[in-house]
Formats: sequence, structure tokens, C-alpha cells
Amino acid sequence: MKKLINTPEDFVKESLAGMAAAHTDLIKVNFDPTFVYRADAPTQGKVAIISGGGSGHEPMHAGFVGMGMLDAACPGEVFTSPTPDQMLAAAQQVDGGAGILYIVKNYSGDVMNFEMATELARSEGIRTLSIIIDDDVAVKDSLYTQGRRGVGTTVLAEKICGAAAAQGYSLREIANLCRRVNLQGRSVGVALSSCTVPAKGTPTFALGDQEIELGIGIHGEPGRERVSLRSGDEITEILWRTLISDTDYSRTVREWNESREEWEDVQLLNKPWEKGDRFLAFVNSMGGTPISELYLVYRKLAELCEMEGLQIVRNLIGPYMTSLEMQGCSMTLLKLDEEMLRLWDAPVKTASLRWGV
Amino acid sequence: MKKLINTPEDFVKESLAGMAAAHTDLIKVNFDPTFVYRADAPTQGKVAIISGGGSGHEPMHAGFVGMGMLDAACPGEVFTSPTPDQMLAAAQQVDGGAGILYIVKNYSGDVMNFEMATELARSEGIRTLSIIIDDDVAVKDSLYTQGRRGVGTTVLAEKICGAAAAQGYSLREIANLCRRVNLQGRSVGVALSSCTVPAKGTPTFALGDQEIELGIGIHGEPGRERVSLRSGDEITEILWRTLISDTDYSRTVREWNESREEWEDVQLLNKPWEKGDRFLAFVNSMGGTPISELYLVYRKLAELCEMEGLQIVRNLIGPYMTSLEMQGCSMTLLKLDEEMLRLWDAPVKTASLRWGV
Amino acid sequence: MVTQVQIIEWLKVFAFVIGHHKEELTELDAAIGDADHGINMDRGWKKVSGILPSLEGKDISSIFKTVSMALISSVGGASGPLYGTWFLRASSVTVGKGELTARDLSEVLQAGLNGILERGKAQIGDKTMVDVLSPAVSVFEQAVNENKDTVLALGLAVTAAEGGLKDTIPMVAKKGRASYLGDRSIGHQDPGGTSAYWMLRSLYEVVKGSQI
Amino acid sequence: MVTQVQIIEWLKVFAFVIGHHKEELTELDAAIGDADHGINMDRGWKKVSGILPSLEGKDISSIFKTVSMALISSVGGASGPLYGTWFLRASSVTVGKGELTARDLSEVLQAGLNGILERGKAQIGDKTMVDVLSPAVSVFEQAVNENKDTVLALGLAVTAAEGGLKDTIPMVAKKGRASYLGDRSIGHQDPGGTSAYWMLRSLYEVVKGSQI
Ligand SMILES: Nc1ncnc2c1ncn2[C@@H]1O[C@H](COP(=O)(O)OP(=O)(O)O)[C@@H](O)[C@H]1O
Ligand SMILES: Nc1ncnc2c1ncn2[C@@H]1O[C@H](COP(=O)(O)OP(=O)(O)O)[C@@H](O)[C@H]1O
Ligand SMILES: [Mg+2]
Ligand SMILES: [Mg+2]
Ligand SMILES: [Mg+2]
Ligand SMILES: [Mg+2]
Repeated sequence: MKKLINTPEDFVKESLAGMAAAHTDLIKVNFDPTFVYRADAPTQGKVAIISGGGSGHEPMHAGFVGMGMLDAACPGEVFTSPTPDQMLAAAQQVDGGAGILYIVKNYSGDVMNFEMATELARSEGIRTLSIIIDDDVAVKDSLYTQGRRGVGTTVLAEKICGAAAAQGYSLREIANLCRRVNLQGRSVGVALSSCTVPAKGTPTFALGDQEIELGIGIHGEPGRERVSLRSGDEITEILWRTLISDTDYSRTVREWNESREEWEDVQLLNKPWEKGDRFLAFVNSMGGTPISELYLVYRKLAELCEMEGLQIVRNLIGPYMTSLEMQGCSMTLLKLDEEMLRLWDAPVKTASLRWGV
Repeated sequence: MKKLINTPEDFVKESLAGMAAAHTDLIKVNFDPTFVYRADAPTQGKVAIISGGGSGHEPMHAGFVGMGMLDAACPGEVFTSPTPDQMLAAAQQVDGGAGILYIVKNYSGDVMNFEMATELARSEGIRTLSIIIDDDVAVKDSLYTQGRRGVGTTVLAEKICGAAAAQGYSLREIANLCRRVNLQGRSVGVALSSCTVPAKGTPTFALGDQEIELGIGIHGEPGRERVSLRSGDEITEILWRTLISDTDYSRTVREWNESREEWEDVQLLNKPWEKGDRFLAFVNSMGGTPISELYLVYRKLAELCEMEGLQIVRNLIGPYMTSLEMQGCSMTLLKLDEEMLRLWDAPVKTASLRWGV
Repeated sequence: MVTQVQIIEWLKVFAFVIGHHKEELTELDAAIGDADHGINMDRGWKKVSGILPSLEGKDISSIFKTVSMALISSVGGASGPLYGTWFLRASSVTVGKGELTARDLSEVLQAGLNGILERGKAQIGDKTMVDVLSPAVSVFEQAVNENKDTVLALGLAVTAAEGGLKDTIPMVAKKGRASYLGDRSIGHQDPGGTSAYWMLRSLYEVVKGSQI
Repeated sequence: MVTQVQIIEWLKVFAFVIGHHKEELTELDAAIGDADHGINMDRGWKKVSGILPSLEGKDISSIFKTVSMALISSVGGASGPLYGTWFLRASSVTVGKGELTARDLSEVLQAGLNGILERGKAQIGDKTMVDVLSPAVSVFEQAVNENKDTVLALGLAVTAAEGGLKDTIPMVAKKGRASYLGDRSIGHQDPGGTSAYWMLRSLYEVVKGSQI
């Protein structure tokens, strides 16, 4: 294993310390428990958006803490969910009195830890809701699995909800918006190489010289199919077809019912896409793939969408949700409505996403 | 070789096509000859800044075309200098009547091609100057080599000169500024892995499992020393020491003499650094190293500078000048004066560097 | 009877066993998960080990509560909240107790399992720790109902747990990361089930050992 | 006498030879440069090949000028401007010529070399194409002064070029990418020198062949 690290145990903390040192105007970091938060938090009267998850996906999430996006991020160990005490402490730190939204990716660990945190925060009198992102269409079934994983749409939901919070939306409105974004986003990834978790020291999985894994998860979870290496255009077309041919995904998720003060199972169904719909296209590097290749993928993606009558009106291209040094990319299409488009365009100032300011 | 590409021959063009498709508001791309230029060029009365070099270093340079930075970029084939016809056509496209500055990295191919382009552009009546960036302290001698290579400082010079051009500086002023930036910037890189040029299909060099190459060039040029793998902090300290212990670098470069209308050899000497000086620290990924590791490097770098009494007042951390999918990083320290700092902070809106707007 | 001292001894032994089996648990998780179960558990149980000396003399419920908090705040992943919840529920049903009768222990095991079921929504056959804990809880309860003594009942429970653990091998995972593998999860033993088996086995060994 | 037809034949043959030695040139460049010299040259000379048919009947100076422009705009790297400059200078000294005497050819070779020296600032012994072209130019000039005929003079020049090429092997590179290697460049033959050798050798073969 070759990495610019000291010891696997210190990797996350030292990386966060460097990040905080680099962006003193934007963020602060707290250790024991670990969380990164806006330097100017709390903003009184503003809903605070908190996300979190295992480390190793940088810049997600800490790189998205700042004006117009996240108020705090809770990084776990590499590829390991953070813990409820981190999430609670972050909530206490950034609560501006208007409530907290936890944006949670659908991994069993993340979901359970954030559920505990939601219960803890609420019991401490902080009005807290959580919304699950589960947009990875590589997972077909929800009945017989943990359900779809949360991937690319997470970044887009964080941006859109962060803008809504900055504009004074209420907690309930933002939770509804976040759920809507999730139901209109679909993602799928491909790995050209594995990655190595520092604590393990050897690659998470093995891929042959001429093999790629379609539908890879961001922790190296096995995808739909292992196929032989093919051209960038062909790979792009396969990913794209996987996205557009996916319809009617239905699942049950647990959301907090504020009137009954308990968890309730909610049945959710993905929104269908139609010709003429407008999209945000997100082509994301898994970490080891340079942006030149992402642009090559985007070129074909734009061509395919155009042919199919799907309008790409915004895009995001780069390494935003990585899997350490894994080579490959993920593709997310998010159907935009007027409100989401406006919120996407709103100013944002974070370490890794910035415009309008 | 596993990459998201179609054929090696089409890689650069297809990637640029995707880039242009993604950023229609910012840039346009021309093929035959190939160059990327600001969608709103030319800006009448503004000096135009043009850079270029081999492809494979994305986002440099095309990702820096836009408001407040480059007016055009000329990408060559992967790791191969672009040609004078590209540079001339770019100059003709973006010339706003106030002249053109070519920012050139010190590689024999780049230098000679840009020299020819300067002669061609001037013979076509476009007032053109060129400044050489040669900041890679890994190359010790200038007498017995091509001299130091142009690396990290290039990105910083492009930003600073682009801001100066936007603020109405004259061509001569910008050329002087660019030269000054170069004389105050020092860089050095380290490779943890090689990279594979698509047309070749096999790694440029071989590194053992426990080896790293200190002082690597951005095309995989051999560095100062091949040493055994060590901790991120140790590597950071070695790179940093290489930078701060470098003084009095002197070389002869060729600049155009406008009064004599011919090339003249100019003797240049690096500016020394002193305790209390203020710096921009640039920690750059070689492509395959994720930002989490860059932050870990930055943490140690900041600590070392603090100890040494060198003040880091600005930083840039991320994959800005890559070598395809190479793992490793480069470190640049640029001593800032008041004017450079002000120009660094000025608004910039490009595909890969954006703030203030 | 299981004494407060035995409880602390059990936690110490379990922490040791986790450290000892760290690589093995991680390898099991590498096959069908994300190769961190041993690391996660060891991180948490190292923390518990550090706290244990300060718990000598405390009542059993407080011990469980403290262990729960330590696990919740350090294990992470899926197993953190699950083991954390197990000890939280164990704490709830042992308030004020200085030692546990066989029936008390049965309640602890039942409450712990219920906590895991509520938190994780797994069902029997989903290839999780539930498949190990659930048969053990039933067998223990039945043994207690038949007035078997604690050691014997625990022995039977551990045997049932071991059976449940082996049964996870041919199962298709339906919860946790392993569920993404679908049929490819067949043929591998569940890592969380394995650590849960060691939790019961450690308890049995401690309680049995002190009796001799 | 070298006729206009022979010049075109030469360019054709050289383009073919470059294509044929593409991998070899690239391998030489891989050892001490960036593994693209064969690719660069082949890209340029493929382009020249495509243009050649349209040059039949043109005067030699125009042919050289067109080839120069094609090379400059397609080879890239260091060799693009160098070969481009060679042909540009060759064009300047052949204005109005339909065929070249031995003395004309000597001037072409001298002008081309001077162009490369001005553009690249390399000196003899820097391990570049200069080390191949320079001895060839001197030998050719001397042979012409001694009134040797073109074929013989070219033969001597090619032999000198080959000697110069072999001489690059023990040299330490001081220009171009290879210079970063320092002493590590010793023991490798210069790629640009190799292609330059083939340029002269192709000319010789064509001029000799047509004489028979
Ligand atoms: N929903 C669930 N209910 C019960 N047990 C579960 C559930 N999800 C996962 N597990 C258990 O957790 C174990 C994995 O734990 P661990 O590897 O520490 O966490 P993670 O899967 O987050 O990496 C699995 O082997 C399984 O026994
Ligand atoms: N300054 C120079 N003067 C003369 N020849 C040079 C000079 N720099 C490089 N060369 C020649 O160019 C060759 C390399 O060409 P090529 O590989 O095509 O370009 P690059 O080095 O830009 O990749 C070298 O082998 C050498 O012969
Ligand atoms: Mg995990
Ligand atoms: Mg080259
Ligand atoms: Mg795991
Ligand atoms: Mg080369």
C-alpha cells in the first residue's frame, strides 16, 4: 500500500486537521467526537444541514461544509459509519433553533447510527429529522437487500438543501425537498481498479487486467456485473442505459413522525422521467480517474441524452464523491424542477464547491 | 492499460469536446488547429493570456480558461508540446488589440514551439511576448541541462497574470509580473506510482512496491532520488526542505526584445526567501492521489512553515496540474507580495478554478 | 447466579477474544462485506477494556449502560449501534441488580435481541447476528423454564448459537452490506454472527470457569 | 545533381522509413525521454506523405517550405520545430531551384543545421541530432570541396552521421528531456539523432538508387 499517510489510525484525523488548517475562514474541526462545522455556526433561525458517513470519499462531506451547503459533517473511519455521539455533538454545535436535517446515505451502519442520533438529538430538545438517500440503481431489489445505496445524488441533495436552508426554508420544507431530490436522482458507477483501505493495507477486491466492475459501490461493494474492458463510449452508454431504463423503484424507509414522536415506515416510489425533462448530469471520479477521462464520458453522455430528448441543463464534473484512489467513475442524472434548479444555482462557498461568491 | 477512453488518437479531442459541451457558457473549442478559448473572446483593449502544453495535465490548461485567468489554451497530444499553428490561431482568435502573453513551461519542445509562435504572431502584427516558467527545483543544474522544468508555479502565474489582464495591466507590466511570479515560486514533486500514456499503453517508468521517486517531473521525468516508501510526514518534510534550501538559482532564458525586434538572452536569478515572508502554498495531486492525502501533506507543511517563520497566507489544494493517473503530489511555495496577493484574490471563473463570482 | 464480578470478567474476556479474532472477523467481512468488522469491534472493545477498571463495584445495569455508550461512540458501522443497543437494553432490564439469576439472564438475552431486531429490522434467515442470537435466546429460555442451571443453560445456548452461526453459511444475506452480493454471499459465514457467537461463548466460559 | 523528382522520392522514402522505425524510435525515447519520438515523427511524416502528391512539379524550395509547415504543425515536441526549421532553412537556400548541385546540397545541409542550432541552442556533445547532422555536414562539404560527386559525398556523410550517432551513446545529454537524467542518459543512443541519421541515409539511398 502506497499512500501519503502516517499510520492508518491517524489518517482521518490528520487529514481533517490539514483541511481545517487550510480553510480557517470556512470551517473548524472538533475531535472527540469528530466533526467539521462552519466556522460561523450556528446561524440563528436557519435550519442546519448535517451529513456524514465513512471517510475515504473526500471531498464529501467535509469539503461541502460552508455557506449555502452543509453546516456540519461527521466523518467516520475510512468506509465506516460515524457514530451517534459525533452526530449529536455536531447538532448541538450548529443548531440555530430552527432544527436539524440529517442527510443519510442508505448503508445499514449509517442509517442505524443516524437513527440513534436523531433519537438522541430529539431527546435533547433539538428538533431533528433525517432523510435517506438511496439512488444507486445498481442494486435492483429493495425487498431482499438493505435497499439501494446512497451515492451521487447525496452531493446534489446537500447543495440543494443547503441553499434552501440559506434562503430560510423550514425544516419540514427542506426534508420534503430532500426526499424529492432523492426520488428524482439515479446513479450508477463503474470501477476500473480497486482501492486499498489503509487499515487493511491490501486492495478491497481484485479485478483482472481486462476486467471492469459495473455497478460498483463506493466502498467497493460488488456491482451488477463484471465485464471485459471496453471503450469509454461503450461504458458510458451502458451506465446511461442502466439509469434511463430504471423505473418504478419502490422501497420502505424509516422517517421520524413528529406528531406521533416515533419512527414510521414510509413507502416511497421513484419519480419517472420523460422526454423533454431537464437534468443535472453529474460525472464523478472514483478518485484515481483524472478529469480528462470524465470529460470524455460527459461528451458521450451529453450525446446520448440529446438523442433521447433528455435536456442536460446543468452539470458537475470532477472528483466529488470518491472511493480513495479507486479508478472509475459514477454517473448521476437528477431530474430538475424549477425550484431545484434555482437552488442549485444559488451561491455556495465551501472548500470543494464554490460559485456565486 | 485501463482508462475511460476510446482510442489513444481520439483521446485529447474527445475529452476537449466533452469539456466544451460541459462549459458552453465559459469556453469554446476549435479543432484543426486545436485550442480552447473564452466564449466571449476577444475582450477589446485587454491583454490576452495564452498558455499551452502537452495534454495529460488536466485541468491545466483548458480548465483555467475563462474570466480572470486564461483567454486561450493550446493542448498538445498527451505529454507532447502543442504546435505553433495552434498557438498562432489561438492568438488571432483572442487578440483584443492590447497584445498577447504566452506563458510557457520550460520544456525544450514547448519553448521552441512557443518561440516559433511568437515569431509568427509578431510577423502577423500581433504584439506578443512570452515568459518561461521554470520552477522545478528538482533539477539542480541549469548549465548542463535544459534547465528547470515548469511545474506548479505555472498555475499560480496564470491566475495572477489573468487577474492583472482583467484589471487593465499593459502587456509589458504583465510580462514583468509573470517573470516575477516565476522567480518567487519553487516546486517539487513526488511519485508513488507511474502513469500510462495512452499511445504507449504501458507505464512510463517502473517503481517498486516500496519505492517512491522524489523530484519526479510531470511527464514522469526521473527525479533526484529514488528512495524507499516512508510516512506522509517524512515525505512532506523532504519536499519542503528541498524547497527552502534552494537558493540563488540562476539561468539564461530567451525573451523577445521589442526594441531590437529579436530574441535576447536574459540572465535571471531566483528571489531569496526570508523569515516573515508570506506565501501561497499549493499542494497538488499528480492525478491519482485523493484530496484526503493532500490535506494530510498540507497539515505537515503548515506546521513546518510555521516553525520556520514562513507565513502561509493562501493555499490551493487539489488536482490542478496532473500527470494522468499518476499517484503522488507536488508542493509549490510562492512568495507573495502585496500586488500578487491582491491579484490572487481577484475573482476568477473557469471550469476548474472559481471564486468571487 | 452470575455475579457482578463475573460480568466484568466476561466483558474483559470478550474484549480479549475480539482482539484475538480481529483478523479472522475482518477476513470474514472481507469476503461478503467491507473488511472492517474485526477492526470496528476491536476499536470498541479496546475502549471498553480501558473503562472496565473504573466499573468495579458498580451495579450491573450501570456497567451495561457504560459499555453500551462506549460501543455506540466507538464501533461505528452496523455493528456499533447493534451491540450498543444490545447493552442498552440489557441495562434497562437489570436496574438495581448486583447479580443475575438464570431468569434475569434470560431476560437480558431476550431484551438485547429485541433491541437488535428493532434497530436493524433483520429477520431470521437474513444472515446476520440475529441468526446466532435468536436460537440461543430460545434455547436458554427453554432451559431456564426446565429449571436447568445457568451454566448448563448457557452451554446449551452456546451450542445453539454455534448451530445458528453454521446455518448462516448457506444463507443469502438480506441485511447489511453483504446483501448487495445476492447469491454470492452464499458459502460464507456471517462476521457479525461470528462475533455474537463469541460474546455468548465468552460468557459461558467465564461463568463455567468460576464455578469449577 | 539531385532532381526535384528525387527530392520527392526522398521525402516519400523517409516518411516510409519513419513509419517502419516508429516503435524503435519510441523505444529509444522511452529509455531517456518520454517515449514519443517515433509517434511524433510518424504523425508528421504521415501528414507529409499525404501532401506529397500535390507537390509533384513544384520547385524544390516550395516543396521544402510545404514540408516544413506540415512538420511544424503536426510533429510537436522538440523535434517538430527542429525538423520544421531544418526544412524552412532548406527552403530559403533553394529558391527558384529545380535541381540541386552537390554544392547546393551542401548549402542545404549547412543551412538546415544552422537553423537547428539557432532554434535549439544545442552544442556538439549535448547528445542531440546535432551530433549526427554536424559531422555529416562537415564531411559532405569537404567532399564537395574535393570535387567528389554527390553520391559519393552523401555516402561519406551518411557514414559520418552513423559515427556521430554511435558517439551519442556514451554522451551525457544536456538538451531536451534526456538532460534531466544526467549521468543516467549514458549508454543510450539519442532518438532524435537516430531519426536524423535516417533522414540522411534515405536521401543517400534515393540518390544512389536512381543513378544505377
Ligand atoms: N440490519 C441488521 N440487523 C442485524 N445485524 C446486522 C444488520 N446489518 C448488519 N448486521 C450485522 O453487522 C455485521 C457487519 O458489521 P460491521 O462490519 O462492523 O459493520 P458494516 O457492515 O457497517 O461494515 C454483519 O455481519 C451482520 O451480522
Ligand atoms: N535543444 C535541442 N537541440 C537539438 N536537438 C534537440 C534539442 N532538444 C531535443 N532535441 C532532439 O529532439 C529529440 C527528442 O524529440 P521528441 O521526443 O520528438 O520531442 P520531446 O523531447 O519534446 O518529446 C532528442 O532525441 C534530441 O535529438
Ligand atoms: Mg464498515
Ligand atoms: Mg514529448
Ligand atoms: Mg463491515
Ligand atoms: Mg520525446
